[in-house]
Amino acid sequence: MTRNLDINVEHLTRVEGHGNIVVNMREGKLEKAQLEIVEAPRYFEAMLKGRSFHEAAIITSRICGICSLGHQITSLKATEQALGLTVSEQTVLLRKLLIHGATIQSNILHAYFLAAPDFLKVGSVFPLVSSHPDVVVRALRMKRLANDIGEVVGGRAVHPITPVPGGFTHIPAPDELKELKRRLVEDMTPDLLATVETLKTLAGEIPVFERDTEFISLRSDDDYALYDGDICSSDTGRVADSMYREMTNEFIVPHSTSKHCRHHRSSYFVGALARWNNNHDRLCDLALQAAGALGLEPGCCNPYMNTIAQVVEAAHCTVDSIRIIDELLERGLQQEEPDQEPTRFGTGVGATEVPRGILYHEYTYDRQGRLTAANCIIPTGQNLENIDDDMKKLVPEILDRSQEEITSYLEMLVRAYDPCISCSVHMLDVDFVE
Amino acid sequence: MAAKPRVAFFDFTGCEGCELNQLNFENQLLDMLEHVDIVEWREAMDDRPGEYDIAFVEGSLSTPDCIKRINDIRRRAKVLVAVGACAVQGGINGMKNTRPIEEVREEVYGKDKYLFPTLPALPLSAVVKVDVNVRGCPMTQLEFLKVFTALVMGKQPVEPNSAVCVECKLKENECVYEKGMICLGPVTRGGCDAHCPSFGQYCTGCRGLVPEPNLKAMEEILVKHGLSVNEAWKRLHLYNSHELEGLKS
Amino acid sequence: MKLNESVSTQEPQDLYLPVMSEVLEVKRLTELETLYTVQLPGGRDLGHQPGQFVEVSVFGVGEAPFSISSSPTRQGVFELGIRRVGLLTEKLAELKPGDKVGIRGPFGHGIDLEKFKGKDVLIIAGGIGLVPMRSLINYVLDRRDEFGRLIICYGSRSDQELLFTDEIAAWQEDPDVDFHVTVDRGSPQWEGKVGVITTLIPGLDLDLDRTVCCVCGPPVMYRFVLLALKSRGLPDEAIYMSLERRMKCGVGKCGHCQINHSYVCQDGPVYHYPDLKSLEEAL
Amino acid sequence: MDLKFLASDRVEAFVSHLMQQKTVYAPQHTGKHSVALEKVDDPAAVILDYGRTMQSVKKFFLPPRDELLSFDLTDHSFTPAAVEPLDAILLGIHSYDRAAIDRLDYNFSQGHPEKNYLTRREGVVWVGVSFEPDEFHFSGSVGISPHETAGFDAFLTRVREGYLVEVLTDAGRELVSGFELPPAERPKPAPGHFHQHIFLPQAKLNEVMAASYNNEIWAEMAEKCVGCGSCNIVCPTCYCFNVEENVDITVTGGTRERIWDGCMLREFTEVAGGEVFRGGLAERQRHRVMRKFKYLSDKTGHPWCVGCGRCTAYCTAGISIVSIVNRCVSDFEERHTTAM
Repeated sequence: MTRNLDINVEHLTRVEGHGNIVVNMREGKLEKAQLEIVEAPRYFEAMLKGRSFHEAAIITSRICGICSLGHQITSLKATEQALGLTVSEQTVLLRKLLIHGATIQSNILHAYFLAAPDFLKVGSVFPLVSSHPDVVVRALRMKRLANDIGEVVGGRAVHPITPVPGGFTHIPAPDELKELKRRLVEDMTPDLLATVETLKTLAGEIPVFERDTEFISLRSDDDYALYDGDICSSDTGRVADSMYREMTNEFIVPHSTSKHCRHHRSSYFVGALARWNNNHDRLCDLALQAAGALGLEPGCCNPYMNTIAQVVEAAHCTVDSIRIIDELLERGLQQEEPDQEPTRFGTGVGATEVPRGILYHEYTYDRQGRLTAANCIIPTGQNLENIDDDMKKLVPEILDRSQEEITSYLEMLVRAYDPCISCSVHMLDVDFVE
Repeated sequence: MAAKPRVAFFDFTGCEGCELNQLNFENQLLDMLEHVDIVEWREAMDDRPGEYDIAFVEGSLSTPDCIKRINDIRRRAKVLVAVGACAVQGGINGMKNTRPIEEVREEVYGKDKYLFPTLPALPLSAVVKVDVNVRGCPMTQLEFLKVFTALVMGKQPVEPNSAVCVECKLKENECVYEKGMICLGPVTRGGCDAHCPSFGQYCTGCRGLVPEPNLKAMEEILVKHGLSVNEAWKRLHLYNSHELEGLKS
Repeated sequence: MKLNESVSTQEPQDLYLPVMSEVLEVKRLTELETLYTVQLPGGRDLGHQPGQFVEVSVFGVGEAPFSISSSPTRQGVFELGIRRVGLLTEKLAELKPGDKVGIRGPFGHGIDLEKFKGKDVLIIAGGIGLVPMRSLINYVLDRRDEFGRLIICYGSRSDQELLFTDEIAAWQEDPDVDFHVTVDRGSPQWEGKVGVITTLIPGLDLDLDRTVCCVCGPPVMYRFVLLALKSRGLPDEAIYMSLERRMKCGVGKCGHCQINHSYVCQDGPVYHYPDLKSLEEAL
Repeated sequence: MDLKFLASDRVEAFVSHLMQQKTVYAPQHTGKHSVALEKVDDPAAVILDYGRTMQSVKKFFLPPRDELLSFDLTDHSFTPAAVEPLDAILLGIHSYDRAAIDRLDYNFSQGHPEKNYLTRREGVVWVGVSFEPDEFHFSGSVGISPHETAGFDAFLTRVREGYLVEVLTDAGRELVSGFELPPAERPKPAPGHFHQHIFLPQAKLNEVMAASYNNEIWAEMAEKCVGCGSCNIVCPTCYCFNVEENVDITVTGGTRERIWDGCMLREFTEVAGGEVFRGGLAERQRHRVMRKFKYLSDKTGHPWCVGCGRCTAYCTAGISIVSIVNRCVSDFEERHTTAM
C-alpha cells in the first residue's frame, strides 16, 4: 500500500511536559516516527554545583513535581551512600509507605484522568463529571487518600517536606497512621475492586499491539521491589545498582531535549509493565486477582497494557501500605532525629522504582559536603527510544485506518507510557569543574 | 450571577508540580467546577479554544517560544495569575542566571548545545503584566483557594507580605533556629501558614522575599548561625536568584 | 496607681458586630468618588458629630473606616462619600439602592461643636477632605445663627475631581458663605483659580480673635497649610485637624491607628492642634 | 502565710487532682527545645520547671486567630461567633505572664470594653510557679519578682525537693481542698538572681524615654533587624490585630477573623492607596519600644514590658530590648552629666 502521511501533534495533551508526535510517510515508506521532546531545558546541573548536601534533594525533586517524591527518596539514598549516613528501620518503613502513596496517586491519576478519557472517547476527565459522576468521585477519593499518605508522612504530597538525608524532620502521630489504615481498608480496597470492574468494561478499547521488548526494573528477594533492589533486565538478568551506567548508555538525539537510552537491544522499557513482567511473583494476592480479572499476563509485550499494570500495582501498594502501618504501630513510633553527621565524603548511587520506571541518582561530595558531581537518569528518558521503536512498528500495522485514528492510536501509545517529559529533559550528568 | 468565568491553565518551564497540586484539590474540585468553565488545560484535557477570563500560568520563561506564547496568553486573558515560584519570581530555574548561559549549555549538552536555544529564566512579570500571584514551590494550596474564591467573587485577592516567622509564631512552632538549623523564614513572604517549619524543616524561601528585605541583616543572621557568607547567599539564591540579581544591578 | 482603676465600668460590648443597613441612594460624584445615602434599621438616628466615622463592611470583602459626610442636623439617614482606591471601595462602587452594608459606629472624637459656636468657622479642605468637612459645613448652615462667618477653602487636583459640585454652586451663590476654590491643574474650561490650596490663605479676610479653623486633607497638605495659617497669625489654639490612619476596629483595640501615644480612633480623628504637637509622627 | 509542701513525686497526683475539677492548661514539651501551654491530657507531661513558653497565656483570651462572625453571602446575614469563658485552671504560670494579663485586662476594659476578651477571661483559676531567671529574663527590672504572687489563686515556689504551696484566695483554697499537703518545714527561699537588668528607674521612665526619641539606636537597630515581626507576635502585652475575611470554596459564606498583627510589620500602618505611615524599620523599632516604655506607660504609670525576655530570645538577629533601653538610659545620663 502506498500512502503519504503527515502527523504532527504539537504539545501532546494529557501528559506531563511538552512533546510533539511527528510521523512522516512518503509513498508507503516511513521516513520519520518519533516523539519530539520540546520541553525547555532547565540546566539543573548549574543549580546543583557546589550545593550543600542538605539542598540536593530539595533541588533535584524540583526536576519534576509529578515524580517529586521519587526524586527525593532516590536523591536521599545517593546522598546517604556518598556521605555514609545511616537510616533507621523506621525511616525505611516510612519511606516505603511514602513511595506506595505516591505510586497509588500517580497510577490512579494516569488511569482515570489521563488514559480513561481515551477509552471513553472524550477530551478530558471533565465531561465525565456529569456523565460518570460516581466514577469521578471514586477516582477523587482514591487520589485524595493516596495524597493524604504523602501529607501525613511527607508533610505535603507534591515536593514532600519531611524526608531529609538520614531520616525525617517530623514523625507522624500514631492516630494519623491509624486513620490512614482505616481509610485504606474501608475506602481504598473496595474502590480498587470497583476500579477493576470499571476497567473490565473498557478492556475492548485497549489496542492489540505487541512488540518483543527488553524490560528493566529493580528486583529484590524480599518484596515487590520499589524502594531498593538490584537492576534486573528481562534479557540479561541482575546486576548491582552501581552498574547503572552500563544499563542505561545515554545518548543525544537531535529531536529531543532529553537524552535517550539503550541496553541490550536498540531500546528498552521501564515502568509498571516492566515491573509486572520482572516481579509479578512478588505481588500480593489482591494484585494478582486484579491482573487475572484484567487479562494481564506475565511476559506481556503490549505497551498499551502499562495502564492495566499500574492499576494492578496500586492494589499491591494498598495492601502493602496496610502491612507497613501495622508494623510501624506495633514497633511504636520513635521521635528520631535524622543522622546528618557524614562519616565519609565520596560518591553514592541511589536507584528507586518510581511510577514511570527505574530512577537513578548519583552524587559526589567534597569534604565540605558540597556537590562536585551529579547524574540523574530518568525513566521517561529511558523509554523514549522504546516509544520511537513502537511507533515505527505500529504505524505500518495500522495504515488502513484514517489519519485521525492513526493519530489517536499514537497519542494513546505515548500516553500509555505515562511519560514524564519534564523529568526526562532535566536529567543531570556532569562533573563540575571547580 | 453572571456567566461562569472561563478558566484556562498553561505551563512553561517548570516541574508541573503546581498543576499537579491543582489536580490535587480532590475535596474541592467538584465545588470549584460549579463556579467556572475550564476551557484549556493541556495536562488534563485536549480542547483548545480562544478567549478566557482567568489564565493560571505555571513555569518560568526560558526560550524565545515562551515569550511568544505568554504574550499571546496575556492578550487573550482578562486576569493573568502567575502560579508558583517559577512563574512568580523565576524560582529555582533562576539559579542558572547567575552563570554565563553559554557555559551552562555547554556543560549539559557539550558540542550539541546549539540544538537547544535558551534564555535566562524569567518570571512572567518580566515580560507581561501579572494581575495576581500564587506563590510557593509548589504553589501553596491554601493561597490558591483564596485567590480562586476572590476571583470568582470578582475581587482582587490580597497578597500576603509579612514574613513566614509571623505565621510560625502564630502556630507556636518550635523555632527552627532553636533546633540548631538555619531558616529563611525571617525574609520570606508568608501565606503558606509556615508549612515547612510546621513539619520540622527549615524555610527554603520558596515564596519569595518580603518587600524591601534587609538582606545584609539576613546574611548576618545566617552567618551567626554557622553558614559561611558564600553559603548564606547560596541559600538565599535558591528561589530568588532573579530578584537578587536584579537588586545587585 | 492600680492598673484597673482607670477602667470604665461599662458592660462589655459586642464591638465587632455590624448593623445591617440599607443603601437608599447611590450618587456618582466623580469618576472615583461616590456618595451613598444609608439608613439604619427602622430609620434609627446614627447620632454622630461632624468629623466622626463609621466602619463600613461588605461580607466576604472586608471592613474599613469612612468619615460621615452628612450633618447630624439631617436626621433619619446619613451619607458617606467614598473614593474607589482599594478592594472594599471597589465593591462598594458596585452597590445599588436596596443593597445592604454593615455599619458600626459612629466612632472617634469628632468636632467639639461647643468650641465652634459663636465663632467664625474657617474650613480648609483638600481633595477628599471635603467629605467630612461637608458634615460641619452643613451643620453650620443648618444652625446658621449659632455661628459667625463661614469661610471655606477647598483645593482639588483638577476641576474634574471637584466633589459636591451642586452644593459648591449653592455655597458660591450664598452671600452668607465666603467660599474659595482652587485646582492644581485646570482644564481649558476651568475659569477659576489654579494653584495649591495654600495660595488661598493669604487673601482671606479673617478676624483672628474669633476664628476657629478645621483642616482636613491628604497628609502632605497639613504642614504647608499650618505654615500659611501661622503666617496669617492664627493662634495654634484656634486650629483643629482631622487625620487619617489605618484602622481595623475603630474602638481602640487593634492598634493600627496609633500615633505615638494617641489612638486616632479614640483621641481623633479630629485633633486640637496644640495636642498634636506632642505627636511627632502625626504630621 | 500558710505554706504547704508538695513533694516532686506528688506533682503528677496534684495535677490529676486539679484535672478532676476543671480543664487544666499547663506547660508541656512541644519539641525537644520548646515548651508551650497546652491542655493537659496526661499529668505526667506537665513541666513546671521551664524557661519560657513561646506564647504566653494571652493566647487563651485573645487567640492568634479568632473568629468574630460568620456570614452568609446569599442573604447577607451573619452569626456572631460563640465566645465561651475559658473556665479552666492555668497551671505553672510565671509571674511576668500574670502581670501581662493585668495589662491586657486594662486594654480590653478601657474605653469600649470588649466582650470577646472579657468573656473568655471568666472562670480562670491561676496557679503560678516560680522561675529561675535565665539569660533573657529581666522582669525584676520592671518590678516583677520570680516569686511575685499578685493575681494568682495559688502559687508554687520551687525548692530542691518539690514546691512550696501558697494558697492565696478562696478559689485557691477550693482547688487544693481534698488534696493532702503537709505544712512546709522551711520558709520561702530568696528568689533567683537575674542575669539581665535594665537600669531605668520607674520614676524616670517618662523622662528618659521622652529624651530618646531621636537617639541613633533606632537607626542602628534597623541595620540589624529584618522586620520579621517575631518580637511582636511573641510579646505577652502586644494585642494588636488585623481583620480578615475568609470565603468558603462554595462562595456562599465565610468568616470574619481577627489575627494577631505587629507594629514591626511594614503593612501595619499602610492605608488604602499605599501610604505607609511608619515606613522605616528604625521608626517601627522605636514605636515598638516606646509602646512598652512610654506611650502606654504615660497613660497608666506602668511599664508595658513585663521582662519576660521573649522578644530577645526569639529574635534571630539577636536584638535585645534590654540593650536598647540601657543605651537610652546611658545616653540620657551622659547628656545630663555633661550638661551639669
